Amino acid sequence: MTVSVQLKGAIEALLFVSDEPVSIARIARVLEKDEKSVSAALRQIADDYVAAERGFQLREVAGGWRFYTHPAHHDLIEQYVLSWDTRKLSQAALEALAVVAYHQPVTRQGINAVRGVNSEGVVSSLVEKSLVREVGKDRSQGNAILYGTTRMFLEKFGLKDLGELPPLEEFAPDPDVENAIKQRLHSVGDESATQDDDVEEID
Amino acid sequence: MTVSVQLKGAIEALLFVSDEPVSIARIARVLEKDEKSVSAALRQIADDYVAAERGFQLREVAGGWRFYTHPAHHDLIEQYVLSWDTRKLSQAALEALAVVAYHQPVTRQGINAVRGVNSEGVVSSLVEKSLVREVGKDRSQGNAILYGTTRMFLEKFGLKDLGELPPLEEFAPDPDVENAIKQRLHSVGDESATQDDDVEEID
Amino acid sequence: MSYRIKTDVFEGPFDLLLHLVSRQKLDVNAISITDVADQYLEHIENMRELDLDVASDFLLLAATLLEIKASSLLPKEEQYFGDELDDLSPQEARDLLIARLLAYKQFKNVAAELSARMESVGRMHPRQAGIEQQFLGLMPDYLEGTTLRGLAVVCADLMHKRAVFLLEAEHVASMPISLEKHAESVARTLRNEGTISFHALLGDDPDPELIVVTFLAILELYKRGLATLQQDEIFQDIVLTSRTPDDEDME
Repeated sequence: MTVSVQLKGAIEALLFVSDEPVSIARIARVLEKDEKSVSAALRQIADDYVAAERGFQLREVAGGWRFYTHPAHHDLIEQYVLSWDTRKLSQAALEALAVVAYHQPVTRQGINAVRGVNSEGVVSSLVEKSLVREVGKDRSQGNAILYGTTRMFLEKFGLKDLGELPPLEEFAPDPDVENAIKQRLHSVGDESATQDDDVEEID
Repeated sequence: MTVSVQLKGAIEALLFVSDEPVSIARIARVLEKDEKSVSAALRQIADDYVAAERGFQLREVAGGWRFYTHPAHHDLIEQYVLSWDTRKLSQAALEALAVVAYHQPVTRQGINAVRGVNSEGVVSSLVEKSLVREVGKDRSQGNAILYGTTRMFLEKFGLKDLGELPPLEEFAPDPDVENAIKQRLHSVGDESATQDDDVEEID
Repeated sequence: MSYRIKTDVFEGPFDLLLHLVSRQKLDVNAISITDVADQYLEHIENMRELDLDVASDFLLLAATLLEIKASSLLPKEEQYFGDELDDLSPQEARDLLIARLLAYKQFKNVAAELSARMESVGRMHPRQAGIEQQFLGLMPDYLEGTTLRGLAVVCADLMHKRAVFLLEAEHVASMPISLEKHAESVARTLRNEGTISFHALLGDDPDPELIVVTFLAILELYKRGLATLQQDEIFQDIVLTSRTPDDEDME
């Protein structure tokens, strides 16, 4: 599909002044073009930059397209601009975020259950960082608030949509770990099954 | 003069995240290059965009170099900007704005203290929207930036000056609520005081 | 005011339990609270100076272990919940714990992947320079619908919240609830009532300090053989039942 230089230029100009990903539908509407040609143009623009080894790139993320600098220049930019976005998430926040991402919509209770620890503070901080938001209430659980991920989450993690999350199955503990946990929690336990009578003994 | 693709990329990345013209001297300093090669690279980049009929350009203006959208697309951009939804301020942004309005000049730390949560992102977004600006530094707090409201803020609310803000006392919490809190705290104190007698009983 | 437990090392009881399991065999059925405490304290010593947050983690672990232990102890006590209560056998309790540890490990793994992703995406900086001066006038009015009075109300509300927070914080700092006194008061209530739930002990709208100290108190009573504990599911209410200690159980 040939794409006119004019169309590419127009799309570039629009994206240039946008501070969030812009959907193909939106661009098509503003330009009065069909989505197919817009989509083709976007891909060509992205390819142009790669071919010319530009310092910036066009990426599809969170349901739209947005300009980003090339990762090769990260160190440079980090010393040049004072950014507050580069703080890492804590391990606790990452765990809670992972539970929300894969189990959404999920209540705080649901997050707690997986992590085995109260996640209230962590969830609040994720909401404050706009990575997680309230998406509804669970009527069956006394109207507990249900949480889901935001568009900002998709952006920060470079996902086009939630379907791009790596499948959870891939992260199941490998059989060695599983066996180790089973054995170490079990082996003595099996023995102690016979000790049921003197459980009181231990304190 | 031949200019390396790497140097061009680095300059592009730097300018990409800047919203004001950047001087050749500054770029040279950040990249640890001599001004002559930086200048040559800038010109080449600008020429690249013209040759490829990109939707943006690199222009030298007073004070340095900056990215601009190509004037050919300005009607389109106007239309596009007009089509933006009125994005209302988030509750978090509104809170931070209220704190700045009434407590200015105030540091980020001060805003955090009143809101009880981290307000970094929110303050940055208010600065971006020209509702809040840096008004100085607090020497007693390690030169923390002090924030105040902008002229645009006054204009939006039709205020001549900050003295015209409605006095906060009008909105002070209901005295009943305050009494209830005091009482509750008081009674907890009493309770533990009466228990002083049987400290020895346990242990 | 939120109460948050976080340490540099462990992110809760499952994390800690995983760590302990990775080092040695753990007999869940015959869990020894004191043994785990010893191991944990040893770990803390090796780590750095004692940190309240870290100590809290131990409490959470103790709670998890107690839940399992209680489920193996309680069936011998009177079954006031009747037949509906589907008590877990020690074997089932172990299986449940293993399943939950494995599920937790899975999320710990995926969290690491997400972290790596976030870091690599973080190396690309989005353009947010915004529009040129000439278009600024066309920008939407972000303050549309916001009134000056609205702004004042927001600010007054915040200051009120802060005042309440400071009052409470002051109270916590100046008059901490003593564990001994509180444990005694819980013991007295329990003697009178026979059976009482953790939530009933806390009353309406308890502050975090009261929750923590009450929890410590019931652990203390359990340890002294003055109460038995039952919790059907993690995060569910804990039921305390008064127990007359045998002589040998007493100090």
